[in-house]
Amino acid sequence: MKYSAAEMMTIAAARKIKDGDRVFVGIGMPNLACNLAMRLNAPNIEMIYEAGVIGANPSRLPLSIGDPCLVTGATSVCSMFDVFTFYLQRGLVDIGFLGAAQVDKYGNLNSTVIGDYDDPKVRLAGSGGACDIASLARQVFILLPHQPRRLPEKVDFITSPGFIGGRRERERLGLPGGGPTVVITDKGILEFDEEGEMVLVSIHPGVELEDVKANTGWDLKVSPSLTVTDPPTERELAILREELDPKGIYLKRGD
Amino acid sequence: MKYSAAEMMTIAAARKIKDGDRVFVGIGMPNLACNLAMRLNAPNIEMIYEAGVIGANPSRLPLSIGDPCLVTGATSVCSMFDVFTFYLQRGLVDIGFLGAAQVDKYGNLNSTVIGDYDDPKVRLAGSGGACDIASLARQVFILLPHQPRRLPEKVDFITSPGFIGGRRERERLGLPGGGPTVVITDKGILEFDEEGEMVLVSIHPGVELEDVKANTGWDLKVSPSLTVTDPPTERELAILREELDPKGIYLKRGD
Amino acid sequence: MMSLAEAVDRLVEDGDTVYLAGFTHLIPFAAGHEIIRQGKKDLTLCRATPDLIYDQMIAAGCARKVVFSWAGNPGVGLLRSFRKKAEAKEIELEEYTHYGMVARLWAGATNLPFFPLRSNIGSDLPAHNPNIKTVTCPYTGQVLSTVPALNPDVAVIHAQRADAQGNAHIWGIIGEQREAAFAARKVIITCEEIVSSEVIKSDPNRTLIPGFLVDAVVEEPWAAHPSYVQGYYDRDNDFYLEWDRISRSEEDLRAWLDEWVYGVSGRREYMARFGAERILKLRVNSQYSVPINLGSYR
Amino acid sequence: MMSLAEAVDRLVEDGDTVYLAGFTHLIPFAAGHEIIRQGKKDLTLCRATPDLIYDQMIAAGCARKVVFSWAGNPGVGLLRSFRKKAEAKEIELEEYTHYGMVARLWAGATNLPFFPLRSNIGSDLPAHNPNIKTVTCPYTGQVLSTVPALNPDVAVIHAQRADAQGNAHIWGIIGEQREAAFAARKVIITCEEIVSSEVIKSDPNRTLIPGFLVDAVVEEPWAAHPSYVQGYYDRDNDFYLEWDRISRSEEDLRAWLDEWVYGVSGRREYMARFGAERILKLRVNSQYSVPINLGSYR
Repeated sequence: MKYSAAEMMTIAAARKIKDGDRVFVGIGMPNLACNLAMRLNAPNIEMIYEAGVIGANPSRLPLSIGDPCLVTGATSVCSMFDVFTFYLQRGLVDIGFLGAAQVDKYGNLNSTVIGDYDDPKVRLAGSGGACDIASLARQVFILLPHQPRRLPEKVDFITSPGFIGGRRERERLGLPGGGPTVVITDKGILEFDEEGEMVLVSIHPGVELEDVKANTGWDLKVSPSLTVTDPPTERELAILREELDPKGIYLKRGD
Repeated sequence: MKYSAAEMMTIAAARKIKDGDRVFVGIGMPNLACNLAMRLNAPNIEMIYEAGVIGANPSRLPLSIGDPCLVTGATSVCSMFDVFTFYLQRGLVDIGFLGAAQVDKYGNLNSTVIGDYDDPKVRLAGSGGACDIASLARQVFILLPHQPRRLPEKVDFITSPGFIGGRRERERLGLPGGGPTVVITDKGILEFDEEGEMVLVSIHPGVELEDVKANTGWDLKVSPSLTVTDPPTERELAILREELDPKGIYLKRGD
Repeated sequence: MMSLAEAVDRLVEDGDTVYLAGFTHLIPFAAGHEIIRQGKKDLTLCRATPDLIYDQMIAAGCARKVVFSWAGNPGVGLLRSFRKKAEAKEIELEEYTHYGMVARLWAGATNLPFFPLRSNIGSDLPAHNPNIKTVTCPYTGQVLSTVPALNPDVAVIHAQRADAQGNAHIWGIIGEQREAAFAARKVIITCEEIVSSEVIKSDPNRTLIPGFLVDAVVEEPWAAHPSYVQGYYDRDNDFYLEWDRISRSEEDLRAWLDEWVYGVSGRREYMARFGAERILKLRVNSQYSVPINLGSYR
Repeated sequence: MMSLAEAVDRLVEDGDTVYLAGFTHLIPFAAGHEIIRQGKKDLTLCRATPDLIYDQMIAAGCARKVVFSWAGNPGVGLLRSFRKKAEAKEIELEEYTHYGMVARLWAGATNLPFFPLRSNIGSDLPAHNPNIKTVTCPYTGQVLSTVPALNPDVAVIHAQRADAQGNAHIWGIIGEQREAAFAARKVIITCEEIVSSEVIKSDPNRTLIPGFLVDAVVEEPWAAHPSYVQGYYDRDNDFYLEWDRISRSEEDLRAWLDEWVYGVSGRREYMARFGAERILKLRVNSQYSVPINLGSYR
């Protein structure tokens, strides 16, 4: 069965979610990954949205992070201030999903500017809740396409801290959250070693190691126990395509 | 028409409330004074209770500060934390009513202990919201019986700051609220001079100046323009007795 | 879902710091009585307003320390057991203002180590409580008072309605219930009625406590008597007055505890003894909110 | 109660710091358009999420500065006018995280000069924003980041229902509306419907903004389009996509402003031009909350 790189990413992310996890969700791929996990490996996860929605139960695919379908039938809705203080800062979020324009080898994320902050080549949207999630969620899952310009050795601007200059630096700063635990790209899965540096631990089926390395902006570490990601199962793809994104709004199909 | 000292106090307090004032209310006399003012000189006051009730419209005489009759039909109800932050600290309370076991000549209030804090003769209830009201309300109205032990030169313990050691000391500490503006006793009405010291400005009908001075714990200043308090009008007494406290729960009758 | 006896047995340990929440409204008396019945001791009892429930727990010997801001019998006078043991130094006291107490819980609930507030300064309280400190504003240079975060071991909250997962709707005076639940390590919810999740989800803005914080959910009607539950029953003001008389003498107090706490197995028996007449006296007529439309989005 | 044109004329001045509140939900587009129509300028536009409304106001030349945390077209991409003027340095930017922005408003709403938070540290944001500072916890010695209070000159809030005094019920995503109203010196409420005070008072826990804070109350149905109002109408996602196309060219953008902002007298005409078909497309079916019983206490 054919599948797209986006489908592989979504499915790989879903598999990393444990039952009972409280997940701070964005729209698009993270939302699909959570919904997929709920139908398979993690029926009891709790989805929290930065708009202040706890335990969303959307009747349709939400098109924005504040979609009204997230509210109707949700367990609880609070203010933005409350979601950042009572939930995120309180340590109640197990997993925060983040994407970014750039991620560097220590898992630092840039969604602010390409180029110099005061004279940018591209002015991006800025942190939003990303820096807060990166600082406060127990784990951060990063999703992004695997391209050299998206994965530079050093980001142009640290919007959201990963391990900054290494795991010890994050510890020294006393950030409550544990930092990034996994990066899922269209080419593979990366984790962080004891220094806080990204290590390739799994390659998606059909991808060459050289291709991954060539598309990373630094000399990428590779795990001695590198594996190949299990391809999507029929069940995973069926749920994704038939139940979660039947119109293919978020995910291109592989067939 | 005869009236009691408690009725005189309540009516004198009601007259001091201006239309449109937002009043932080306790039960008993302050509640009666506000309700009386609403029916006479200040129809548009807003009653705020430390329980988090804004714009209460009680259908019966509330017997506690958190009486359910304060909620049904109120304009807004919020948490205690919110009433102290969004309302009181925000500066939205024009008048806070306070009583105390002791009040001294600078308007400092004690509701914590009689005697030494660590070895008290009498352990009282403590601050509750009193210190917060004294610190944050724009004006504080103090109601208490006129007795030497209630009005010592120096309170045993400052639970709630008036002018501390004088008006300049309060200013130096940067307390946002303006401090006490009036003390209403069963003998007269007292205000604060430019030093922040209590001055007798009005004597209730039938009370002798010597009696007031003898019942004050220090050499009480008397205003050169000392007046006699207007006695309760028939209308004031009628509303108080017939509408607000028909069972005489809070106020003894003068007849 | 479990019985209150089981919840208290499992979740409250000797020496714990506990917070029975509720400002005048929804005071979890049933849980307090169960704690007395199970003989829990050396507790640090935290509440802005100790109220009768802590006076009873103090009288019964549960408390080592009381952390509070106003220790009175609301609308009546002082708390006699509290006062007697405090004056005899048989319980330790730690004292704040109301704002200070709820700010401590709020900081605990939101994982801030402290909360800055514009009160306390000028009062003698900070001189007698080393936990009240100051911080300088990095923008204005102003000195603000601070209180430290409070994180109880156990919070008990009584709610009007909750689902079986503990998602709780609370209305009327909402006091410091939400802060207590978020600040505590363990949470017991008692409620007037367990309802279906659909009722809770029909009005998510009303859900002040999410079920995933909750360790035990107990359906316990009349659990707040002699305090009240908005829309369910009235405050038993007579008992607040009666307590002032009962707690005057050690003998009457023991007799009361024997009859109404030790002498019953739980709230059901307590209410049965309480009798139909007084139950009927506290009933309230209905007055419903105008519903909101959440909309069905497809 | 007055017209929106009158409210904006009276309460918004050139050079003001304004906060049009609402996270995705209840965005006060009608008020933003009225501000454009009246040619207000040199405004400091504050919003966590500038969204299309600030992109339109920036395009129309109202803004001198933008204070924000996420300047995107939600679910679509970037904001082209914002980005163009930011890159050309024609508007000044002051940037926070979402938590930082709402914490600034919260501090402003509660008269705290600053708010301490456990974010920002480790980010490059503080190095580029001197308003982000630090404070040391007096209990733990930990260094926390701080943001300063934000007190806008004017806040505009769109609510589902309010009474004539401005007491406002808001439900669904409540964003930062309440904080904005309490933080601002002047408050404009627009609402889908003015209701009797009895409706508001039937559910006081729902009243997030008390009328005494409010300087103008305006009944303005559909004032939030193309954003949505929970229970009243859906989000016009098509327009969010369309804006991405319109704002690509200066010509299309001018033509759009001419037709939909300058070319109408107010929201009623805007909706008339918008047409019945699209209005019907955004309608939602009803789904009501289960009412609560407040009780009648006598």
